[in-house]
Amino acid sequence: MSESPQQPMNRRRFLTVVGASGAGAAVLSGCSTEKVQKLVPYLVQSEDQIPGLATYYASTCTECAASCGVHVRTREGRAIKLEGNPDNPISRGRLCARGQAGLQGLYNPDRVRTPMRKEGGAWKAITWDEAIKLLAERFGAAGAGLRIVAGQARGTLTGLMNRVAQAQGGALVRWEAFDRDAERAANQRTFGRGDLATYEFGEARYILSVGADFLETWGSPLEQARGFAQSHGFRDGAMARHVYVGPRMNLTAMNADEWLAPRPGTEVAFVLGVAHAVVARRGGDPRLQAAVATFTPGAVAQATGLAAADIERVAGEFAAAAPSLAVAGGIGAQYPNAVELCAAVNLLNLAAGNIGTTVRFGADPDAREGYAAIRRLQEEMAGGAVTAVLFHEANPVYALPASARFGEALAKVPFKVSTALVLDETAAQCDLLIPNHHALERWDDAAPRAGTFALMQPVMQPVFTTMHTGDVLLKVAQAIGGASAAAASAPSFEALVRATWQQLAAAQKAGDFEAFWRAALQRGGHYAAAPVQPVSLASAQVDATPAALGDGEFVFTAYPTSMLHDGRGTNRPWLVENADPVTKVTWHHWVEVSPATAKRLDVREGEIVRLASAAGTLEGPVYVFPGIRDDVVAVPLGWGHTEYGRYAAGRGANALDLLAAPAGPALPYVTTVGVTKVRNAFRALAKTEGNPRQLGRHIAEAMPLEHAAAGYTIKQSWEKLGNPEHEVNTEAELQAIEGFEEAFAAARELGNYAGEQPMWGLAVDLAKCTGCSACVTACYAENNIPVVGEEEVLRGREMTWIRIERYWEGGTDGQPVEGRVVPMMCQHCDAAPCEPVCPVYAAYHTPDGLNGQVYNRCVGTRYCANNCPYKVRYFNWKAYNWQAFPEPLDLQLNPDVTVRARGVMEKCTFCVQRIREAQHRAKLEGRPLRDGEFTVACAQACPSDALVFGDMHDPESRVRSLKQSPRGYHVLELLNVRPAVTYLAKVNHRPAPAAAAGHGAEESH
Amino acid sequence: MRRVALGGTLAIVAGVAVLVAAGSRTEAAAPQQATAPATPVAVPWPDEGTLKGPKQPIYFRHDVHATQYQIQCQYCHYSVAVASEPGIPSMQTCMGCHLVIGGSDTTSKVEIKKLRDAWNAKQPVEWVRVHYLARHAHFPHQRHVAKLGPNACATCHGEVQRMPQVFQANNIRNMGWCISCHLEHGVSRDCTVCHY
Amino acid sequence: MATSIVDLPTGHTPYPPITQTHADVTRDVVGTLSPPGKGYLALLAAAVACFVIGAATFLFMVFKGLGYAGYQPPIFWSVFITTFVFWVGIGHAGTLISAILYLFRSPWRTAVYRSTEAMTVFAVMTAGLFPIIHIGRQWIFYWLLPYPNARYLWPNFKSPLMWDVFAIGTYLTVSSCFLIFGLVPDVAAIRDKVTGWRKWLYTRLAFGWQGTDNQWRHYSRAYLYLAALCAPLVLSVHSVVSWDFASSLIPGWHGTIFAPYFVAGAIYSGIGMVLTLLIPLRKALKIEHMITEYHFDNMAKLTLLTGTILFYAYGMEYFVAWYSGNTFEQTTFWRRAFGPEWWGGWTMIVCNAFVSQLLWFRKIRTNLTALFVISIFINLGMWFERWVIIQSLSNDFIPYAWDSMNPTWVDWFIFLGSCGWFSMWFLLFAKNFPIVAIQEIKEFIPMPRKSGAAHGGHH
Amino acid sequence: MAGGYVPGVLGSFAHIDAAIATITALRAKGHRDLTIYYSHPNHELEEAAGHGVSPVRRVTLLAGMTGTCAAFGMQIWMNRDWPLVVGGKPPIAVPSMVVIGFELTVLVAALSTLAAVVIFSLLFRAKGRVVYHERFSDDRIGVFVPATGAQAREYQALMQANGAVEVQHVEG
Repeated sequence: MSESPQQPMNRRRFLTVVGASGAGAAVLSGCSTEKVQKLVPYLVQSEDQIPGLATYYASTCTECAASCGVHVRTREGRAIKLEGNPDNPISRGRLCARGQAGLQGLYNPDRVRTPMRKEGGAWKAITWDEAIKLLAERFGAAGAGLRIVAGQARGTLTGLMNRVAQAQGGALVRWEAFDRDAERAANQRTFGRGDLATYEFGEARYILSVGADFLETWGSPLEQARGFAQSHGFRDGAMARHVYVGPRMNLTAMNADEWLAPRPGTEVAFVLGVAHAVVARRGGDPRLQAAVATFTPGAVAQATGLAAADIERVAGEFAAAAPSLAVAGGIGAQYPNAVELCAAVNLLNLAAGNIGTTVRFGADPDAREGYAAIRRLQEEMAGGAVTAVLFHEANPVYALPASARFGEALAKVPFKVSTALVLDETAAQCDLLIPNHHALERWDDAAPRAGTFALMQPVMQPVFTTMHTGDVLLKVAQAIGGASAAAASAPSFEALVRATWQQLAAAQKAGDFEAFWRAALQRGGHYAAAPVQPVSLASAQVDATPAALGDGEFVFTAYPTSMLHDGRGTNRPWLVENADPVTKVTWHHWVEVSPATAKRLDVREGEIVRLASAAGTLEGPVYVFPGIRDDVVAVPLGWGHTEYGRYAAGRGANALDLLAAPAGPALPYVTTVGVTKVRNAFRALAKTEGNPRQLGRHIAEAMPLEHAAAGYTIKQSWEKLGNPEHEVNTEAELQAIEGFEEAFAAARELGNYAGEQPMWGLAVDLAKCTGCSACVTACYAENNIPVVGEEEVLRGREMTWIRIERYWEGGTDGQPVEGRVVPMMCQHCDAAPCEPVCPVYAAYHTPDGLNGQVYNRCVGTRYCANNCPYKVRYFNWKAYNWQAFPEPLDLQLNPDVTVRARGVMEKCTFCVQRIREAQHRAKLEGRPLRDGEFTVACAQACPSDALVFGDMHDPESRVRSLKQSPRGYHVLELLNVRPAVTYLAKVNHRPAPAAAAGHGAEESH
Repeated sequence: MRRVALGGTLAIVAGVAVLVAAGSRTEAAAPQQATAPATPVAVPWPDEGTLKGPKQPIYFRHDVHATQYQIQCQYCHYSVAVASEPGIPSMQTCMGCHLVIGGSDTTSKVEIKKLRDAWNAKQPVEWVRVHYLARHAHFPHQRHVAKLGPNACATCHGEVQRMPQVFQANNIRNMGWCISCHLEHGVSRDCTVCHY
Repeated sequence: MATSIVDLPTGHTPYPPITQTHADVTRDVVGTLSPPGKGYLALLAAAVACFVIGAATFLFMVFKGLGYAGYQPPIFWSVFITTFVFWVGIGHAGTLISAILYLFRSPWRTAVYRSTEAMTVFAVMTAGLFPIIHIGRQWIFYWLLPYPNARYLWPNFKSPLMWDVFAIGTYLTVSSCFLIFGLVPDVAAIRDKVTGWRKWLYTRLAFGWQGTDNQWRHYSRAYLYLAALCAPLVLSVHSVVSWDFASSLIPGWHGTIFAPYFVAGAIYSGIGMVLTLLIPLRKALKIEHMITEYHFDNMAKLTLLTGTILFYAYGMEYFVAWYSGNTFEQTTFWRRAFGPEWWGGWTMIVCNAFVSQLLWFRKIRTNLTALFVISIFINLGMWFERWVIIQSLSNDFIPYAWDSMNPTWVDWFIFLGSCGWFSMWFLLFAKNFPIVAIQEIKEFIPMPRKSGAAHGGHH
Repeated sequence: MAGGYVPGVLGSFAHIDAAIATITALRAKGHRDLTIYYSHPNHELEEAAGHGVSPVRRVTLLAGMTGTCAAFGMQIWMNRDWPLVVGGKPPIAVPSMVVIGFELTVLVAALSTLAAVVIFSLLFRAKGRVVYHERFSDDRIGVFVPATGAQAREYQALMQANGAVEVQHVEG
């Protein structure tokens, strides 16, 4: 890329805008000698920016269609962290991993820095005036051939695009990868309305998910995770039951109490079987009864290959539970007959009386077609009917299967424009790039659902010389003149947004608009209740014949991961290195096969297999995975970018290549393939996991619901399950434990340790934790943790201060396989083994109970890390601090946290910088710290509120009460290192498989 | 013979004594006060680089502003009492006065003109930073001002109001400097109070 | 002037006849200092070359980061610490032979102790480099010393690594003093034989030694006390090193057996290295008549003893792991024998426990070729012992974090460099200083008497 | 023989009994200021020279004790100076001090012993420069007795009588 005449925002110019000494953050680290520093003052002091203090702006996340409300933490005019907006009904103050990583979209080093024009295959930077002039000509000339392809954008901008397109006689095509087309079609059929329902997971007592990965990408994951934690997290003696039905165990299935894997494509029959039981119990609409009449357990067992007993049990339980909830429509199980499946689930919900209670209509004003529309566009382009096309937040060239031939069709369009922030596959084929502002740099709004109006405001100066697409369109329309000018006339897009909100204010009967507007800015939008609309059965028609998948040996499913979504996350290092919650693989795609299949194909992990379908072939390293049917292979989506920046381009292969793109309402993500082993080909998987089994070491504990309800402790429960007694202490040990108390008390009387001190602690409720890894990304963002790259991860050098350990239980000799997760971070032990071994006191115990790590004192003997039983200390083997933050990513660095230099040890600090900040505030206000006044980054992010941080000396604190729960335990308690982190055991509906105590070596590997 | 043995031992004892005594606070530098001229006019004018401290793009005189015109530190360093960063005045703040004040004599006129030109060119002045700590040391100004009072600046910065050109009066980058003061006031010297 | 067999104090194995006069001894030993041949120079050049390679690699690592060595968390220590312990171990035989055997009045030490002591000092010099090489910020290694500083900070004396600093430091200082001290009278003897620049050099190095009654009087006392001080050092140093591991709680490290086990191992490896060096050396320097089969036989016996102790220790480790019922210990030892890195464990057991048992046979003990081969196995085995111990890190408490060791060229080049560094010093010493203790050999040769009656005044 | 030497008689002996006979004879004449050269430790000669036990041992003992105290003193003082809790242990934990205590004991003792040898060897040698012969470090025993004039001639005779290989009369 050549420099633009308007010289982009380089660091220097950035500083002149934001000013203040703190800017540039703590990039200079450890004990590096510092050059002459400059103090660059503000030209004009902005009253809401005080150097050294964080300013929060309310905005809206644009990383997926859920549109969660966020708070943007800014320092000296730089956005440094995204956090959930407590006022927002969707996020409720939490934020998922993808949302957190939005910052790396803002500061992505590969962003298109100026408008650019392709001349002779090479990109040339141009000025905005030139760009707008060019657009005006070509769009003006395009007439009816103008198409605007908009992704998730909804709200004022969509309206504007629509008007601009139609003014020319053209059309707006709205398409979003993973759009829930099948559900829309099914709702259209069953209830006669093509909008989506919202689901109240929080209220359901029984959740049946048929392929819907509601904790990962389907629907509004954050909100659903919160609801799931409410109902499924153990609370006063009860918890909902969750059954997942699908060919492979994804994160959602891993959190289910039961995972059923019927023959792929026969889920419809299964759902109707359940419905049959419900109808048998409750009766219902005759059409309904007729539709499910033939689906007796026996018949369903026949069709699905599941045990009739299981079906009967599940059906019975589902029918008994009220309210219950059935959901379908996840990408991973989107068969050619997806619509039938969703329709069947509609019937089931109807039969169970969930419509209106856990399934609510009327929240989604936004009925539309997605896949069908983009397919039509493809045909039009191929037919030469399209003369100019603009892509906005859409990357169909990548996100549609190659077999859809979208790229070839696109090549036929004479004038192609993209507003992409990063040069993606579609943009690469365009003639003109008009980079949009990032969501944090622009005015925008969205209406994720009826009653919820989300607002976006610029929280900082644009990092590069980009321009708001809305403004571009307005300027272009004016330049075109005529109908366009009339259709899109506003001084600026901001004015347009205000106009929209004026109407909204009027509609909401808000008196003073300015007040309404200010409130909206402060709260990140306007949140009103949406009335639930009653729906009635339009047609009970469902076709239960199994999906025709093809004649390949294996069923193949391409599924989205919670990190990369449809691949838009692949240029965010935080997401690429944040291990997949289920497989724990980073930086590359993989091919999941079951252990049995692996044996049959004679492949081991990392060996390359070739998958061949009717549509294409794909190679990839094998990942042997207990959570998948023997006749199924699966590959994650999001890899195999050919463009899209340094982190994404050329990484792995795109699973979509194996898929066909048939006509129909929705794109099926399942087909069949043949699998062959590629001889002598190997690629080590950069897993963050060593051994997948916990070898009976009581790391991730679980107890049956009955025991939890009865208030048993872990040890009692363990013995009740007929296991040998838990660790027992000898007299000597008990004395030693007492002795420790005294010694510790004595120790606390010297120097800084005297007097009353807080005692910081953390409680982790494994009954709530889903393993989604939002906390990991939050920690990366808060603590300037470097991303180390695939080679280093292969050497086990990832720096995740908090990591989610995933252990498999069962899966052998007929036991169902269970995935347990346990977030592992520094336990801040009172008797920390890491401390006494440090020769220079770099690791020591602070008066307020932290396990302090003083980077600048550390000489790097690494003894502390050796001696840490939890292995939560991370060493800067190389100068990661220089490698991991290419400009302008370094602008994201948190100025309150030292960026660690090469050769020093680092680890979770319990966000000591937050503790100190809060203490400063409290001290200035002359008051004691209040519980919950602040919290640590991981706890703050956790969608299911599984982590709770606080002062254990404060009798009122939440963490203290949690620590007293009978489910509470310390990992590796037998070492008596006195961790400050207490885990609350997971609660299972079935008795936990007895973990093999004692000698576990043969299990290892 | 005994005498000799004794002598040898004494020598060794002395050696050990040195080792232990060495620990005593040899480097606890007492705050040396800024040796700046008493009156603003006594300095070369303009600065020919004879003054201590780095030469600034504009010869801004703290002594004139703070002593002659009695402007409080916090008028310009506005966030020192509320935030960890003291803050430096925006160009607007400077112009607030210098729109009208054009300077008394030729040299001051020259310097103030520099400021006005910068303001008109919308180009902020890039001051050379005099006081800064290593990135791994966090110094919350607000806490120190709250404890030592609004005129505490001199404790570390020296008598800036008497400096024609600011220089580092004390070796604030020496940890011993912080510690000795923390010991004096009996406040915590726990490592993670400053290092995180 | 010929003299007959020395009569030794009763209870000692008969010392082989020395048919030499004092003059012969001096002549022979000074003879070893003759100008070096091509072979020697070639060896020296090779050693220096290795050292340079190692040094260059180290510099590369200092500037680019430890990451280029094969560290693979949770294995935060790797080849460097392995090699550190390896060299420290080797640095034990010397002081054992020169000090402890001196106190035990064991006659066979006299011929070999000088060379072993030199080896000791150089081995410890080599070992001392590794703690500095292996830390993350080598340029501030001195923070481990308790020196008054601007931060008012002191090191943490509770850390085994601090104990190490003091133990290694003391050991290096004292053993080099011991070596130099023992050298003084010999250097004086050489001074009185040579001419030219060497005369000038040795005159300085002899510190004005004349062998007067007064000098001898203090000297022999002091030598006795130094020996007495060194004796516990030999046992303490490697105990302290072993506590670097034993005082942690890593399964496979956290064992009370470690100190004795390490000391035995250290002496075992030390003697091993002595054999490796002396067998060729005595030929090269033509002193076969001074260092005879008799000496090797005795050293071999010492090897056998310590090797057998190791055998026991290995067995005991496994037994304790099994008997304790501690699942962590059990897993570690199970994997040590049958895990992915089984070969390391078995190399150690075969080379140390089994090979040493061959020395029960006198035929093998007195067959220098066999001894030499065995000594090579010993060196290999003892390096692997440390490797295996470090490897306990690869599978400790949290299975999720497990990984395996995987060294890179950086590790190997620096190891090579350490060998070069060590050989360089030893070669230089062998050609410039008496590799055999003149004065102590002479002690075994009775002064001639007018009466002619051989009336040895020894002990 | 250049001047500046202590005047006296230097006898060089090849036979130990001869040397001892001479030494005994001279000591019988009340000479405590003999200088005896020999190339390696020899008990007979040491006895003949009739010295007491070397005072080095006292130095070693005292120095060792000093080392111990220094080690513990240093650790206790430094731990108090900036108390930091590690692993829940009290800042001043005596067991952890033993190792360093031991090491410093040995270190200080050893170094002082060496120093003592140097000092004493200088302190108790005969005043002035005593003539020396290179073969004393090889296979000869030397006996030097300060004497002048008639006495010197007498001792010369004595040594020859006792079978000195070579006798040298050193004039002042």
